[in-house]
Amino acid sequence: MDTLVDIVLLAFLAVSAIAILRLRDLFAMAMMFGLFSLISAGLFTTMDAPDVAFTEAAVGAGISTILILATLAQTARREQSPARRRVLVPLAVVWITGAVLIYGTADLPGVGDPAAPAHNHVAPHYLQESSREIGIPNVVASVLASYRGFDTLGEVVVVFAAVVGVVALIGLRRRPPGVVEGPAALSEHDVLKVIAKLVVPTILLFALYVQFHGEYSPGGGFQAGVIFAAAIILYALVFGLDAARGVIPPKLLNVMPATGALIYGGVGLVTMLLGGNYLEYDRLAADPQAGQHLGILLVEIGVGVTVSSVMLLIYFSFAERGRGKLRDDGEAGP
Amino acid sequence: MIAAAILAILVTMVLAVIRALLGRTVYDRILAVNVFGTKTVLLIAALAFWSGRPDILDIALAYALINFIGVVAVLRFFEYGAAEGDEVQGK
Amino acid sequence: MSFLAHFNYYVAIILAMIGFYTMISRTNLVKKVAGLNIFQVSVFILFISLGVLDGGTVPILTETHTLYSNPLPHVLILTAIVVGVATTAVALALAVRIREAYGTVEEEQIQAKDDQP
Amino acid sequence: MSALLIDLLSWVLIVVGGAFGVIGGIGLLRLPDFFSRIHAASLTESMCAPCIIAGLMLQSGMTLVTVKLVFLVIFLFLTSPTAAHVLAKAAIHGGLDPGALRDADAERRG
Repeated sequence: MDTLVDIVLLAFLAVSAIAILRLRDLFAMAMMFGLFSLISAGLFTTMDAPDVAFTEAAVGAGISTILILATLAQTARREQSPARRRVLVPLAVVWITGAVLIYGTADLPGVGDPAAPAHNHVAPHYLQESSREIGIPNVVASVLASYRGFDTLGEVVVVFAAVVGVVALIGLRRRPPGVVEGPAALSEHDVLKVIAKLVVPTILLFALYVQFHGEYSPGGGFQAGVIFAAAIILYALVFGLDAARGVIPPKLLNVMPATGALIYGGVGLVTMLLGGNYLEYDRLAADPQAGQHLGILLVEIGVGVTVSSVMLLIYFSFAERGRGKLRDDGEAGP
Repeated sequence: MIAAAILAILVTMVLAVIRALLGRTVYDRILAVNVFGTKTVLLIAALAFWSGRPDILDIALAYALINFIGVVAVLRFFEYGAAEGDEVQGK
Repeated sequence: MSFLAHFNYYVAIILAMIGFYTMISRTNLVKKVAGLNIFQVSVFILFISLGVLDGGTVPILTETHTLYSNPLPHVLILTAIVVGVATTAVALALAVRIREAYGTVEEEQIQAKDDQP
Repeated sequence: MSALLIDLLSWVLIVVGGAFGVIGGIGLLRLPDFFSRIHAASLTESMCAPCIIAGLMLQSGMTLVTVKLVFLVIFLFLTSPTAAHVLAKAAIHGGLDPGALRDADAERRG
């Protein structure tokens, strides 16, 4: 049954990827893109990777699709046919590259082969020693936050750098006073408003559960941060940008990405001051396992703060820019 | 027996994907993607029981949330009467 | 048997090539970003496939299971997804700026405007 | 005895839910215009999901899993009809005519 689900989902993926390639209506393409992400997240679930599926569902199907839609609202809704069609050269390049890669798979071990090199180096150590050294059941969380903690710090800094890039490019412009918000498309959907009021707090609560239960079930700072941001984005979609920006004071939101990264890095410095190595959580408490718990908790909070505020800042930048469009030329944009 | 449920869900997903590809109007596509999303939620719930690891039910919950937000986002940015070309009139 | 054992790799490569083709043959910048994302997902699938273990289960330790899939690719891909969306956001922000500066996001028209003295 | 009964009931619910799902899918694919499709999709949808999830609940008994399933079904029950409602409203605003099919039918019959 697992194989069947696997094959059907992979076939769906290929079909929707071809649809993304062929659709000229970019709104339809964005929808197929959301579908593509949903399917791939389902695939990760069948391949025993719930943490990855969680992240892909929240990030790929949620945030990426919303960002593509927001961009389309500010650029063009249809793809134009180019004057001369480039087909032959790209096709040749793609077929040759694909053939070489397929040839390369001949040497790869089969999927699920226990003798594969990937299963015989560090992975057994993580799986066997994690419960003794770290003391939490979710091995993905223990590898993420403890064994490879320094690597994850790097990822958090990359996410921080990305938001600096986005804000530098399309920044948070101050709106001139007296400009009112453009017509909100969803303002007359009363049913949606009521349901959104019920749903948004539930999502926020769920985000907290994901954040703090990540040691025992799929979840953690990355997923929780994205879900938290998604709840506020839903609020912004239904009640307008100004209402959503009132939820978190802009000054606080602007310092949150850096704060999260600093919490993460600060934990490392504290462990050094306590006489250990960088991010060696054992030193944080008398009992090494308690120290690991505390360290992972703090680090995941740092990740959650950074990721949620970064996603929100990116969305607000796009939406604010789109509103500027509406005022300038009244043409595109919500 | 859960296998039967998984099969039924997969069949429904195939039908929804075909509708999403055929489209006609943008709204048909949104509808098909929405149906596909709820079916994925059910598929994950069923798979959780099939594999005996109910931990992964959390993912089904996250899915349901994101699916809803996705539909609202599409409508928000699509606005009213904004379709160009043949997409809306096609019947 | 060998075909089924390698099936995931083949689909990952097909997806990568569809994404690659979208990037080099289409001129619309937003579509190129979508192609880049397809390519990215194909790499994710390849990595997660490498972590699957026959008879293994979700890498959350319990008393009833002894075989677990490899957690390392999960960690790498989990962070890669979040970094991926951050870079996608930068690319889309660039597209928005290009549209403001050139009035279009089609590569050919941008080139044509650049070529004008 | 009661264990067998609960098992039986759960299977019946799951099969009925699956059947509703497939019927909704066929309707989504085969019906002639958007408003009849949304009817098929959302009506059967709100039968399919609760049936299957109720079946799974009976399988899991009184555990944390059931609590999660309850949340799931409440959430789906709130959002799924809302999405359908918003979609239909947006389609009407977007210029789709709910009566188009009936008018065409009347015209054909003369």
